[in-house]
Amino acid sequence: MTSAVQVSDFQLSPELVEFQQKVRAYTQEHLKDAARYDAEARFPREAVAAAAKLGLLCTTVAEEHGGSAMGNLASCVMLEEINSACAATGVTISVHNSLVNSLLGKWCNEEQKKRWFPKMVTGEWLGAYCLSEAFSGSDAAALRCEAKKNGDHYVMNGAKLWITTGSEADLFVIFARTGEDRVNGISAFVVEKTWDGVSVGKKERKLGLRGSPTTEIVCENVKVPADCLIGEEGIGFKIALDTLDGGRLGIASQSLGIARAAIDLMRDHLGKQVDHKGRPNASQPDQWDFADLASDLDAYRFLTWRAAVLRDQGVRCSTEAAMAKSCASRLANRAARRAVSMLGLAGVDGSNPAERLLRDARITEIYEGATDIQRLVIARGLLA
Amino acid sequence: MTSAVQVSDFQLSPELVEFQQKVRAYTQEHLKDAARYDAEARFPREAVAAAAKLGLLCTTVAEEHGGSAMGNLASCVMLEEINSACAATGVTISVHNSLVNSLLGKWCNEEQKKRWFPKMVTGEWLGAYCLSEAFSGSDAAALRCEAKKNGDHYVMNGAKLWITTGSEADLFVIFARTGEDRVNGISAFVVEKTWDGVSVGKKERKLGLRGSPTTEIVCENVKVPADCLIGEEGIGFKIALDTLDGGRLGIASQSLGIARAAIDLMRDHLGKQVDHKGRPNASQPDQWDFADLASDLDAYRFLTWRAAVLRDQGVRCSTEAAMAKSCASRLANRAARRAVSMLGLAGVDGSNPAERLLRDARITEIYEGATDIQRLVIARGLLA
Amino acid sequence: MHNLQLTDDQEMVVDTVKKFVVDSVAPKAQELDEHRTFVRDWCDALAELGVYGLSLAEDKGGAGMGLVPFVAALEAVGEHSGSLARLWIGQMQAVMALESVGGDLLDELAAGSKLAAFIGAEHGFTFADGRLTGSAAFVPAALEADVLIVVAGDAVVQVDASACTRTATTGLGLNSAACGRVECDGVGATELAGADAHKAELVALVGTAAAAVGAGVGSVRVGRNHAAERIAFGKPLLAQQAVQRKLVESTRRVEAARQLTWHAARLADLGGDAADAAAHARITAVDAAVQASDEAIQILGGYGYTVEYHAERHYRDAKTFEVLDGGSNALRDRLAAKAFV
Amino acid sequence: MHNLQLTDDQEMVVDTVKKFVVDSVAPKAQELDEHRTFVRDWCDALAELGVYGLSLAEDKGGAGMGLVPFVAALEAVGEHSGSLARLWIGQMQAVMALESVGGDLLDELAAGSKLAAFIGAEHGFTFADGRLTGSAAFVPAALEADVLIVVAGDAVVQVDASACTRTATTGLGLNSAACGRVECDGVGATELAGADAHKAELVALVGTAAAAVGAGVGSVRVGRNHAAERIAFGKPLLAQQAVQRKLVESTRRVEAARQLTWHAARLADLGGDAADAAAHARITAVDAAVQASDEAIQILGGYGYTVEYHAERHYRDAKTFEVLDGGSNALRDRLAAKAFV
Repeated sequence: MTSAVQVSDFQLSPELVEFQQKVRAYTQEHLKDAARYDAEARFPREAVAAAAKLGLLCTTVAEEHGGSAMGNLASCVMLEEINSACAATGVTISVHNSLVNSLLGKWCNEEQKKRWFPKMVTGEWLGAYCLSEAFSGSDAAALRCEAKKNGDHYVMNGAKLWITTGSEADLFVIFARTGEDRVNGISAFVVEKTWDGVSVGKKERKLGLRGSPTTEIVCENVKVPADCLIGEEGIGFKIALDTLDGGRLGIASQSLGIARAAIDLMRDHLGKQVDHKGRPNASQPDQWDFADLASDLDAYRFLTWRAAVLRDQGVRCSTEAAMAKSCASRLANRAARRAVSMLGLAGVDGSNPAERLLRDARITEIYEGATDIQRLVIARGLLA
Repeated sequence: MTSAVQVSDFQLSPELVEFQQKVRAYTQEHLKDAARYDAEARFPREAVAAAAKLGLLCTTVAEEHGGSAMGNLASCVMLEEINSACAATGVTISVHNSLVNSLLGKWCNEEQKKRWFPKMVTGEWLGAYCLSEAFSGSDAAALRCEAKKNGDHYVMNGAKLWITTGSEADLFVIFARTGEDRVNGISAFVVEKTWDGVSVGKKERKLGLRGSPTTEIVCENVKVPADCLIGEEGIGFKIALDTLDGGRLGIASQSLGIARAAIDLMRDHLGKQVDHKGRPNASQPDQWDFADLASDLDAYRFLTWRAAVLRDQGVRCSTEAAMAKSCASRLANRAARRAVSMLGLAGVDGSNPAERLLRDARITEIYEGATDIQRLVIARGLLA
Repeated sequence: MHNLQLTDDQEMVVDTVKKFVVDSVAPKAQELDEHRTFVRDWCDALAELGVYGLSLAEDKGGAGMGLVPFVAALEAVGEHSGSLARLWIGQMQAVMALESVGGDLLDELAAGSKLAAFIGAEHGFTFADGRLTGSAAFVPAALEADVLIVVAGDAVVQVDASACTRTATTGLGLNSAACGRVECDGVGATELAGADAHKAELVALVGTAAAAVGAGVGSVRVGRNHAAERIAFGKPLLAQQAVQRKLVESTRRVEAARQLTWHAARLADLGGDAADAAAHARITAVDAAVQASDEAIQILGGYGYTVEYHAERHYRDAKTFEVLDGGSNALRDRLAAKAFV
Repeated sequence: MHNLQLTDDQEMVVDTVKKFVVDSVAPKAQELDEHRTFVRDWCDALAELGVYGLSLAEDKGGAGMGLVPFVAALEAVGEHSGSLARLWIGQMQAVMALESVGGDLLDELAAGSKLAAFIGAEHGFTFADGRLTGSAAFVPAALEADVLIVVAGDAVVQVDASACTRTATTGLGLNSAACGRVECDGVGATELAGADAHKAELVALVGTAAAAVGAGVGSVRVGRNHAAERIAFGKPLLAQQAVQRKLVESTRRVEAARQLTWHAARLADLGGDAADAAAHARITAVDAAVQASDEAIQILGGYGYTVEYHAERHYRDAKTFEVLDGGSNALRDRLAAKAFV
């Protein structure tokens, strides 16, 4: 899955700039209702469908399977754009591409790919990634959901929690225990929504990202055909972690998008304050904070692109992806908080996106590996 | 002065990697006495001479004038290496290359270049950049030093303050007032150390960077030949600001070098703390801080390289250079402070470089444009 | 040893409020906030406890206890409901502004038979010829108040709430405090000659500080309790140094804010100029509350992001406190103007 | 109104110390620091003012005034000389550790006729069979002290300073405090049965907090004075909002640290457990001092980087305070261990 497009001297290639503009046009046309998705906790189905039409749900899929094979860097560029307008749409697309499609492409056999990709690349089906459980979040290997081999199938029992797109997805990648070993007893399966025993459990009511349904996915004696096992038994945790490197790039890009939106709000706010000669005369502390945040936005975008390029080149990028996610997600929160402060009452009264950005940003430090887990990955990587 | 070498996909070109290794070898051989330069406030003359021999004093000079024409990016790579070992040597070389040689190369006529470059590229002469005065620091255009035209020469009177390499330099670029207009009344001149009326004034006693002499340079009725005017009358301030963009890249790189040295100290400290199985078991908060700082080091290095590449391409990079300097210099201070905290008493008792790094780092937020000035430049650039 | 500064009488009042909060407010605060339900019952309960007149001079019918027990009790309220804390602050602003005026309105406000919304000078209302004009975004209690007390230039005026246009806003926080937009286009209003707008402002500063300290305390408690129960990597989350450090630092910041808050209240009660001290307390406490609630969310992870564990509510409320009454940055500017201009 | 908590007697002591500091310490502190000159005269002057026995019980020959006037006076010292503040802290640690022991040594220390260096438990000295073994990097007063008071496990021992190997270190800060490395390889020492190492530690915590508050105050003063005089862009630097904001924020943080410090001292004087409060004060104050001095350097620009304007000295001293006595991060870990383990 090598990207056809590159970063050279910190500039995107012309192909990527063109792609970026295409995505920007999409966001302007289709993501106007972000505030409403949030207020009504309504899944942005039409927006996701429109994205699918434009081929935005298949960026991490090879061309032979119907994908655009644009790769991780292109996905990052795309996700920053989308998330700057609507984080609920952004995470839906990020999970579909970075966690599900890229996993299927990398770890499934040809037959499996042919079975699922036709629906996944078109967005006819949406994907969800089911790793966390009630008692295993950061400590993912503590998962308890089990899949017992029984002839030509497995019997799966367990409940997965915090599943993004849970109630809207058609294809679930579910990590389940096939053996006792904490790490090597975990395997990955594809489970389809329509199968007997698969149900959507509790839907979370959340601080933000309310347009993206986060639900429990419950498996009760689900008969999972053996040919839905991904790769082989026991490599599930390895698959999960490898996939998360890519997922983290998606969340880093989401964070950049949210940060950018917050910084844009500040820019508008500061830009309006001029003296009688039209020169900026906004509060210096406000301007300085804006300058610091805008600098970090550029810096952490480079961190994100660097990791994406490595992943596109097939180089392991756990440390680099963790750096990108950790830095970008903290920036998103800092920027959104600062935007609210700077806008004052207009920052909290819902008359502009500031307060939504603050609520949406908060999840980026939590999901797909909380900040402290990113720091652990980085420290281990650098101290090794 | 287009760089022959590039950054592609966040990796230095093979040429630059080779150059980096050459510089690293130089630092290991010639900069072992950094602590002594500091303790004795002694100019690292031998170290600078050795750098000159390796061609490190002419990276911003065109080949036709005896330079290596490696450009700003290469200079940044070099300066990070040198400063990670000795900031006093680092700033000497940075000023010589980024402020003086690059200015001469860009703004002098051929005759002038032929006059000064032979001594400047070999390091036979060292250069100093004389902009600040007692009453004009951040507000550089308030300078009062004056140069009065008198036939075929100017008569220069005034005192310049905070001049890096002041007592050791042979060639001074001096900004002086040739007219009353605050900005357009400033011109740039080359003044040689040996001329009548040029003297070295007070030498500052400083918190750090003690191996680099910071002095006053006093001009009393100095007869400056008219052919030592750089460019034309009245463009001095424009030259000063343009040059500072490059200088700021040098200080950004110095900051990266100091930050890296501090982070390396932490890495050593944390790496030593292992459990009985050899796994890291250092304090989590220490490890997390280390991870955050190391991530920022990568991020702000990219900011610095990005600006350097732009400058090498002849694109104006004031905003980008200010981002690089502001972010990197704050990081250097944060990292050095954190290293001292982490090392505890060993961080303050002089038994390792931590306390020197803390003292050296502090200047990076002050000279060549204090942090608030960088923020002003960034905010203006982004709000324009 | 905590309440070094409270007399026995004061401590009794504070304990009574605490008991009410723990028994009645704590179990319902999150749910009512989620549904944006105004908490009139709680306002009435505070009235019954007689606390609206807590700091009011005895000769005006109050308890004359000063601000110290006010901040002590308010902290307990803020620990569980920022909305109720803010409603009490608004009522107290009205009461203390009117202390020097007296009269029936003061009696009604102190008794809690009328609910007030207070609109400060930062909204820039104007009053002329008996008419009040101006608008204010996001005024706590606005939608449910009986009377608005408005600072308009040098005047403090009262206006019948129903005479003003009031619009609900779907804001970030304080969802149970009936916050809304208020517009007055030449509405008839009555000047309250001699009313003390500065006193009202001081009440807002120390009150917000105390409420924010409470939010910080509540956040630390939520984070700590979760971390003690949650097992990860084979041991309670609370055994992780990084988690401990978050809680230690949050506690320390909240404690610094509390000491500043008590200092400001004591200073005011002794008749000193407590304006700077109160501003320091307010800025520090709100920042501490934002940080503590942010860290609590982080400790709770996915649970912290849901509306079931209080952390996200404290986070939203703390950020909302930050921008009310002109906001922390305007306070910083004012401290600067006072000291340096 | 500032010293709400001082009695007249206490205030007189504090004022006397302040006068001495302003008259004698302030003019010379920077120069002596630059030359790493030990300030014996100042130590003697403090002795003459009788302040080493300030907090010592009256029946032990002290003034029995508790820790509150100690922190008030120490703040004044710290504002001008971190080195002298640290020397006083060390002496006071020795005095208060020995309060429960009594005897000639206590009298001499309280009178200041002997100078002590105090080596805390964090250095891990061991004492057995009358012999003391261990080493400590960077002990204030080490090079000039007459006697070392050393915590060695459960014991507190005294040892003749001249019997130990003492080496000068060229450290980051506290250059006038004769800091040095101490090594004892089975040196003969005398146990001070009944000595209170915890009391000494509390003195170090609140004392360091107070000294750091002083460093913060001094830094703000230096920055403010420079900004008021310095003209840039046609007006005083102090007219720049960004400069004002730095000073406002430094002041606020220092004020928070001061309130924590006073709270801890009051609590201890009232017989409460002040360990956590003192730790909060110490961590907060040192951080505030580092930030305030860092900002002062920044406001002074090039001048701030020279050794002539005090800002850089406060910065070095504040960072040095941070790592002494085990350091702020170890304190954070201890607070965590106490609360969560």
